Amino acid sequence: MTYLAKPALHHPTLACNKIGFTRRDYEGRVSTLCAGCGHDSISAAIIQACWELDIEPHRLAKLSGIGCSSKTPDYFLGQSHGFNTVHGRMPSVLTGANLANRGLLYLGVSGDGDSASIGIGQFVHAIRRGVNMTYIVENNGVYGLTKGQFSATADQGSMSKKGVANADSPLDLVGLALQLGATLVARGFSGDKPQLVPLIKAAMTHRGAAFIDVISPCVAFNNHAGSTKSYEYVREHNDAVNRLDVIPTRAEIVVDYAPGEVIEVDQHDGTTLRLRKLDPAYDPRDRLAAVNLIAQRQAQGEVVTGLLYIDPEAGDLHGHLNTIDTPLNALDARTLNPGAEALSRINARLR
Amino acid sequence: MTYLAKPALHHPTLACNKIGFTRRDYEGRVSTLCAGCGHDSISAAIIQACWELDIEPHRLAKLSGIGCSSKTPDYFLGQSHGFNTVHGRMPSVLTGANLANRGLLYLGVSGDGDSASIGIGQFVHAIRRGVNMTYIVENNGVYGLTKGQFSATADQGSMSKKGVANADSPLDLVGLALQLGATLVARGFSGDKPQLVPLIKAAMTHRGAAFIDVISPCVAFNNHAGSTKSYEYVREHNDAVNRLDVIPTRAEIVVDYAPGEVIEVDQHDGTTLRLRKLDPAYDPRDRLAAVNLIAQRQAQGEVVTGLLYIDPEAGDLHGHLNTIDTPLNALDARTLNPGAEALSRINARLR
Amino acid sequence: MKALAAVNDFVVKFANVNGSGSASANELFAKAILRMGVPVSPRNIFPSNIQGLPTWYEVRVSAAGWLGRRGGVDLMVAMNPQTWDGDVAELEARGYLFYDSSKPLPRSKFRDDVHVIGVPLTLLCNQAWTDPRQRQLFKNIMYVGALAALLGIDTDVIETLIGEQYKGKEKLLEPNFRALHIGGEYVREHHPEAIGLRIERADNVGDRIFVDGNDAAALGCVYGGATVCAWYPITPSSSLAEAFQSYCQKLRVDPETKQNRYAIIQAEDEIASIGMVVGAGWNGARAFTTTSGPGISLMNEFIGLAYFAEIPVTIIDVQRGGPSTGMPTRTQQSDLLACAYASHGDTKHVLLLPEDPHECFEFSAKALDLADRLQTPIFVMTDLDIGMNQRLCAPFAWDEAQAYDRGKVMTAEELEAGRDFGRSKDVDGDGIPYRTYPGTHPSKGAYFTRGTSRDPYARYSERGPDYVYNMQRLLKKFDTAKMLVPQPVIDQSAVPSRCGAIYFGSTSPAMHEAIGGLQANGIGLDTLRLRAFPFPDSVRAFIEAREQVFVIEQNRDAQMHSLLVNEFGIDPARLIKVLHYDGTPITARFIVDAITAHLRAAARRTHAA
Amino acid sequence: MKALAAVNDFVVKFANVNGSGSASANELFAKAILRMGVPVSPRNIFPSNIQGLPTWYEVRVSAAGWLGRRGGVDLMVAMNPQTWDGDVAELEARGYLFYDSSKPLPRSKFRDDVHVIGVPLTLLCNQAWTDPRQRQLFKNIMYVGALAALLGIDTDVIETLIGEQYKGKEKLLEPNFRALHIGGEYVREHHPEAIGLRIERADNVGDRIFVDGNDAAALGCVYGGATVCAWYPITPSSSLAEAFQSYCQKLRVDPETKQNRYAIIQAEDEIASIGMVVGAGWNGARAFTTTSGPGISLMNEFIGLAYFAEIPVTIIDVQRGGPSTGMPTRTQQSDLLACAYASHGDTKHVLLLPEDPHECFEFSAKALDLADRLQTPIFVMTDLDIGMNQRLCAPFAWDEAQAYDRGKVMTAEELEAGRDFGRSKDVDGDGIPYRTYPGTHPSKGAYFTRGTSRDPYARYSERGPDYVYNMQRLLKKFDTAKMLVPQPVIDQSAVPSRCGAIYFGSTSPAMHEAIGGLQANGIGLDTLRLRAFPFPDSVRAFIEAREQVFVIEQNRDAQMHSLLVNEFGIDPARLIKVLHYDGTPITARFIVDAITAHLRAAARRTHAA
Ligand SMILES: Cc1ncc(C[n+]2csc(CCOP(=O)(O)OP(=O)(O)O)c2C)c(N)n1
Ligand SMILES: Cc1ncc(C[n+]2csc(CCOP(=O)(O)OP(=O)(O)O)c2C)c(N)n1
Ligand code: SF4
Ligand code: SF4
Ligand SMILES: [Mg+2]
Ligand SMILES: [Mg+2]
Repeated sequence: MTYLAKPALHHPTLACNKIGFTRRDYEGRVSTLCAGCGHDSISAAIIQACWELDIEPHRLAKLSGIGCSSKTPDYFLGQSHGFNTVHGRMPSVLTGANLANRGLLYLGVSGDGDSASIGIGQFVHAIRRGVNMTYIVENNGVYGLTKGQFSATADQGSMSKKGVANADSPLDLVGLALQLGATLVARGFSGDKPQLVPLIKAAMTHRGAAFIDVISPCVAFNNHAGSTKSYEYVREHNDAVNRLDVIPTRAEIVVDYAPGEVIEVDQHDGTTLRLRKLDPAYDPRDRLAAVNLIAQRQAQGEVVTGLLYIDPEAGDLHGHLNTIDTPLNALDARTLNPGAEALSRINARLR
Repeated sequence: MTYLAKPALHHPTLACNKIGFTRRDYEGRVSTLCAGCGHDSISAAIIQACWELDIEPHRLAKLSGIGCSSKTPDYFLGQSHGFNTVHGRMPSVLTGANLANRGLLYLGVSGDGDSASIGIGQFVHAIRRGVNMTYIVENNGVYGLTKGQFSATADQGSMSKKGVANADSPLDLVGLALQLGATLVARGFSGDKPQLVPLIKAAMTHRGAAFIDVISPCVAFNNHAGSTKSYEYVREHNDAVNRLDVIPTRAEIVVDYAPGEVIEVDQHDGTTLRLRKLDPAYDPRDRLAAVNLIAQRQAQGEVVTGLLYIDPEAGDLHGHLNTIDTPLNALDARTLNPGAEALSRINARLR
Repeated sequence: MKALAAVNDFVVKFANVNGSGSASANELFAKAILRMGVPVSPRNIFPSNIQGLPTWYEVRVSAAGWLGRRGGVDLMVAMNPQTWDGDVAELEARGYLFYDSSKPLPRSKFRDDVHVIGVPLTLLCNQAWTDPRQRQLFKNIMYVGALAALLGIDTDVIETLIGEQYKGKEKLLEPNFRALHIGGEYVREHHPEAIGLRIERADNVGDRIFVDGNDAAALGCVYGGATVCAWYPITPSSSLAEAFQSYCQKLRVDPETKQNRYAIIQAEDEIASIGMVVGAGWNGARAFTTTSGPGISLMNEFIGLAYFAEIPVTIIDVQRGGPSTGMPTRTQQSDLLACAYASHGDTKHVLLLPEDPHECFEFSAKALDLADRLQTPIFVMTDLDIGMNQRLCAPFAWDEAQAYDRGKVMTAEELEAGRDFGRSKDVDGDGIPYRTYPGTHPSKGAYFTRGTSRDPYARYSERGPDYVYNMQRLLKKFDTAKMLVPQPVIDQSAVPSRCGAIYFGSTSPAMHEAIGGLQANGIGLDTLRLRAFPFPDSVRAFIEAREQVFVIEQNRDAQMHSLLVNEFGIDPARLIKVLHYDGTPITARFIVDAITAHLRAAARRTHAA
Repeated sequence: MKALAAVNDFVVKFANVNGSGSASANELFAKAILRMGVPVSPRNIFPSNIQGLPTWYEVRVSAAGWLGRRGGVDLMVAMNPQTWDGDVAELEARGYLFYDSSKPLPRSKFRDDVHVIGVPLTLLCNQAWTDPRQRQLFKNIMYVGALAALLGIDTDVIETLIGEQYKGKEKLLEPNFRALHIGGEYVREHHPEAIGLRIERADNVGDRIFVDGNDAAALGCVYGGATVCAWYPITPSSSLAEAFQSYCQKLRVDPETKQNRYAIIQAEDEIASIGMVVGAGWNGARAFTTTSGPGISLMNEFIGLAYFAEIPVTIIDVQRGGPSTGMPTRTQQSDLLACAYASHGDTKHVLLLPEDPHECFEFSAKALDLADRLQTPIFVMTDLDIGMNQRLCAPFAWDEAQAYDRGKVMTAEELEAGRDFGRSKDVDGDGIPYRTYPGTHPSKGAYFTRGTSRDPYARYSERGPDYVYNMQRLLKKFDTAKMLVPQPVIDQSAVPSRCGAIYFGSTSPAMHEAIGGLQANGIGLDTLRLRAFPFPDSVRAFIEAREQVFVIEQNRDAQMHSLLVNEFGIDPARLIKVLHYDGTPITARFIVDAITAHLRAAARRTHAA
């Protein structure tokens, strides 16, 4: 694109980045998610990361599947083209889009149901192909948009609001991504913006398949037995009328802890989550070490957050396919069409 | 079933197992696979294992997807019901069948294309649900039935007969199965019956999701540059007429090596495969250890074979769901139907 | 200006915010009227969202018992500032606008031709409670109390309902009662003049029950003997699977062992759910799945396998607005073609078409029988309007005498007796072959099931004649289905008529009401309600006996019209399309206008000629 | 007994074993006849297997140029003991049986009414070669040599072909020549008496080319400017994607950088392949996928998204026998309904119907234009008969003047100039909206693509009127398509006629030949060849101008018949179904018999009356 970005005149107090955009220029429509939803915090982190990276909004394409998480691309980067595809199949659409124009940045946003349940097949193959993308899963362990059923990342034995226990062993997308050859793998928490923004920036500047699993509590469907007192009342009411009648608006869960530390996070559903932030000394270039660390910590009931693995020399799908530098969607008939003469030679060979 | 198995009168020289069946009673139709196909050796191993385990053939149900490998259930256990389902979706059909009647043994046979490419999603979820089954993938790294395209388990950089290099990183089903919570995980080689038969027996007697990855060379689609001299000639002919015109019949690749040993296997495509048989001292009850061993050996270019992991105390899906011991398909209207009186009580509550 | 006046016959619409607790309060309002013996039919109009977006609840009160949507609003309960303008605009002239008058609104926000009733709900709540959540929550009950006072609904009826609702949660009773009374008293004090809309005790409800179709279908599956359910969440079908789960927990647990006589799997997607149902059906269990449009699309390949390999499968499609993700929270009848001819190659499938929750119960149970009898997929085509709205309908009934029909299953005894078994063979001339369950007999009756062509003994075959034999047999089987499925319901017009109308499913209440409206316009119509596909010959007879037949459906492309023409080879000219597909339930008004307009235009043409 | 005698007009069938090297030898035989100026049309009849099962190759020689299957066999080359009996039985009386006489066969194995020609191929090979593989391999060329001698095919023509074949592999030349001559000499020596079937030089081939439809379609995609191909292997479509790959390697590599001007992905399944094509189409590249029935079923959800979100997509469906896995190596036209109305909800899709490889090339390129112009999925409906058999057809042509039609794409300049952009808005009255490619302009023209309902400016909307506007616009767009798609080809009967026939796709050669046969029976037929759906009005006119119109298709359920009735509202009584669906290509004989029988029966009825 030969265009110079022409930011509108902004309120003087709004800081501009190198290309003259303020954070506002990276915002989208008003969110329709529940007040306090972790997903909105992630959208904010994406906006912050893009602003800090001086990304031209229109040079980024945002794709998603279906779900509350997958709705979020409508709520950030209003100047970017977005595609809300079908449930669980965003990876293939993103792959195709990427093939068509290697010149844009590709951001895939998905949910745990969208990626770990229906979408696990496409997740696996998009990653092993090394598609150059930032793939974010906003992981809340439930199906938000369809009202709180389990997703494949829900812990075994956990109770749904319908009082049904989850029998299946949970999928750890981070572990999978490492095994599938993702060249950047990280885990964040929606309420930890200071950690999340750098992770997103690292992913967006990485060439290859970058995956970030972001734990993102759902406020609506985690309000059952064990909830903090103030919601007890509402819960009883909902039980009585046996539907999700009242959804209390809540503050998002925010955490603040230092690298190397472990923090206990009380979740909306009363359970506590033990997050361990990677030690600054951790070397993220050893895939097997990352796998082991995660496994060992998991045994301790801890969830490791931070940049778990990165291969700075990673290649991507276009490299594998040796595609031309010009975006394929920009090639014209002259370059694409072998012409009539070549055709008559082909005809000759077929006689 | 109240029936006593009544084996037909057999040639006296044919050995009978405890329930009076000879190996013949475990055979199926004549195979239509290529002479020398590894898959036929696996069928033979299955027959041997069932015979040794004194399994009543009709108490086992065999299910498969689509592919050369998935055709094999027609070639063994002719007295068992079989279901050749659709491509890549055998796991869900097997899961449903298992739910309907927990009283039978379930054997799922699939290929690497069927399970690792189109079927990876169902593979993942069937395993994490702990379906009580023996799941065998006959792994040849190609799509046999559709004439030699890559499957998701093909090594990166390997060349297809069309001279196209494989760009994607390969899926290691064994590594995945371990991570997904399979409670028995093993790898075998089609040409190593002494090792394969016990592995199949272990899987069939295991309660829970048992997975065996069996390397099974394809003779038809691995005959290109680098092939042993005797096929060179045929290869050049096929190249010239630019189709798979002649498929030489070959002897299957058989290996014989001791536990703890490494053996180099020359494959039809001229590449060599380095198999390492697990050391007798190896303790298969540590999941993480298994993961690491595989990874380390892989770094050495070795493929580990043997019983990699087993959880003897494993539970299964029926346990998780707390289903009744009687097979669901055997419950009658009296037990299933709450009756008219209960219905009028329900009506009353709805007024 | 004279205000609207009506007794037991008007429309109240509640405009609320999603997740604010209004749903239960609104239902309480509707139920209270029912308990007074007056029929109501409520409808939710909700967004694809969890919290914060606008949602509406429309209650039609009709002593005459019309349960279809009427259109128009007589009393608007405007609780949502976001949608105020639209809500006010929607009111009929001389109607009533009920709102929270806590903070004053500019004159411009109102209409001169409607009656305004303000109640300072927020203020009243803030006086009564301190906890912000309780303030929010009881506002809803409070407006119910106010409306009850305005319309003359007995408070004790409401109190009884609240009592039933919070049984075991007594500490919730008191505040609810309090809110109820605060609302009522405020109205009695500040709006003493009775309004023109009244509820008066009547006896027009009878023994009918008040339930939504998903709940009913779930119960039908329990009674029909389904033991395996595999599903994947999707609006508007999720509540069906969840209702099946809770009914099973109540009705299907072994009293001694406390073990479950059912297995429910929330699969990873719709391909897996149908796959599990196919596996269970193949293995002799009664199994079903439930989904909506997108799920049907994903199930296509397996549906073709079940058709060709002849596996019993029950699929309950709670239809929503298509295509693609479409309008997930709106209603349509637009999956008919997608289901009737689902999957590649030559296929035809059986569809059942319930009109209300009562038939959702009946047809779901019936589907399980038909699936076993016909060994093929059976679709129950319900929709969001029936499935997710409580509807007054005849009570559920079950004839204990009737046993399950497991279809043609060859037993070990028969096999032992040497009876010939050809899995794909037509032995009875009805196109239906015998099958065996896996594990039946040690040496007889085993066969290999496949989606490829085969001979009558289920051996793989690529021979043309084997293939044709099998495909012809499947056609014959489909023909056999005609007499096994629920037969159509025909109604002769009171006034003589040369025209007919064909309708089905959730169009029923609107159609019944339309008959009267048409008669008022001097139009008599004989009607036929389709209850299944393939169509019995009586449908052809009905059409052929009439000059013109209107086919009324809720989709753009006249899909049922296509099925009728295609299956009967009838001249399409004789079948006139009446199509409603904006996602809202069809109304009697729409039907009356469409048919009247068509006939008048035709009349004009003939006069001109 | 007098043996069959014919010059340049007979059928030879080769019965071989899969994977034995016969395929290339048989093709050599067919090509040699072509090079002598005599038209041939060969057809493979192969199993779903890789090695060892029976496979046949049927070569029809026809100076008249009939390229359809004739039926019946005049000369059987029986090289497969497994199928000997059936092969011998299939021979026409007085026909010729050619076999390997190395080991004697009992008298009973033969027929008295056919001529037997034995050649001890195995013995001759064993004498000439020692390596078992060479013995096996050259047996094939040897029988070609023998047949050439018998039928009078010039050996030098064959040698030239072998020369072209093994260019660069000279060491293969000599043994092939040797085998050729051994076979020929043996025949000249032991079967000196010429047989009744002869090939004589002629000039009936002209400039036509000999190619299979998959190869042609692949080349069409190259010329049409496809840059992204995502596919999943499935018979009979795999060779199309593989041909695209090899054409791209030859024609689409940047001469300097050696980088590729294309991207081909073998996806993990058909859902992913269509997903990638949707993504690429959305992002402004020309993309296609190719598959067969089962793949179409799996693509259903994405097809609905592409229809509703208006994404250019090209899908080449090489049809095979359905339903389910069906008959993977047999031909059918049975995915018409599955594609025309693919996906849940109200949808309609454009189908192109090529008759031969020439049109496979043309329509594949055309499809890419139409997809961009109409912003919707375009299906190219070919089949196994066209796709996997080499067929004589007009040479490929490309008009260099014609540029690609990229459809309505708003440029950065237009946006900059402030032109109004509403992604879902009909500005030109043709129902087709404008789109922008991602990344076009920093502050204008970005929009959010979704499968849900929206307003003309692509904002999410659940409003009925917005939904209806959009759905009506899509109908208008579909109407616009009528004039953009390839128009039907109409042929007036030489003899006056009141009847017509409608046909399409691979039925063409059989239909052309049938015209003559029908005239011989005194029946004249006007014909219309459909080349696309939606149907232009000329199709309706053709039908309405005739008393009866036969609709000839290769499926069980008369799917094209349904489309005609459904789209035109024509009385089905006037459209008579002629259906062939056993998986073999339809023949002129079948068509002649079916139509003659119908008309004679009708005549009898009228006489009776
Ligand atoms: C094919 C299909 N099946 C089911 C659905 C219904 N559906 C919409 S969102 C969703 C789950 C979303 O869960 P997740 O991805 O975790 O997103 P969240 O709402 O939790 O952020 C489902 C099942 C659908 N839209 N399409
Ligand atoms: C939906 C669908 N897509 C594609 C195919 C074509 N197909 C048949 S078998 C096969 C691959 C089989 O590969 P694998 O599972 O590795 O089995 P193998 O033949 O190698 O033993 C494919 C793609 C199909 N049958 N169904
Ligand atoms: S339901 Fe849960 S995930 Fe969805 S918006 Fe609300 S809080 Fe977020
Ligand atoms: S093609 Fe390969 S996998 Fe298939 S039967 Fe032949 S050898 Fe086995
Ligand atoms: Mg989620
Ligand atoms: Mg394979």
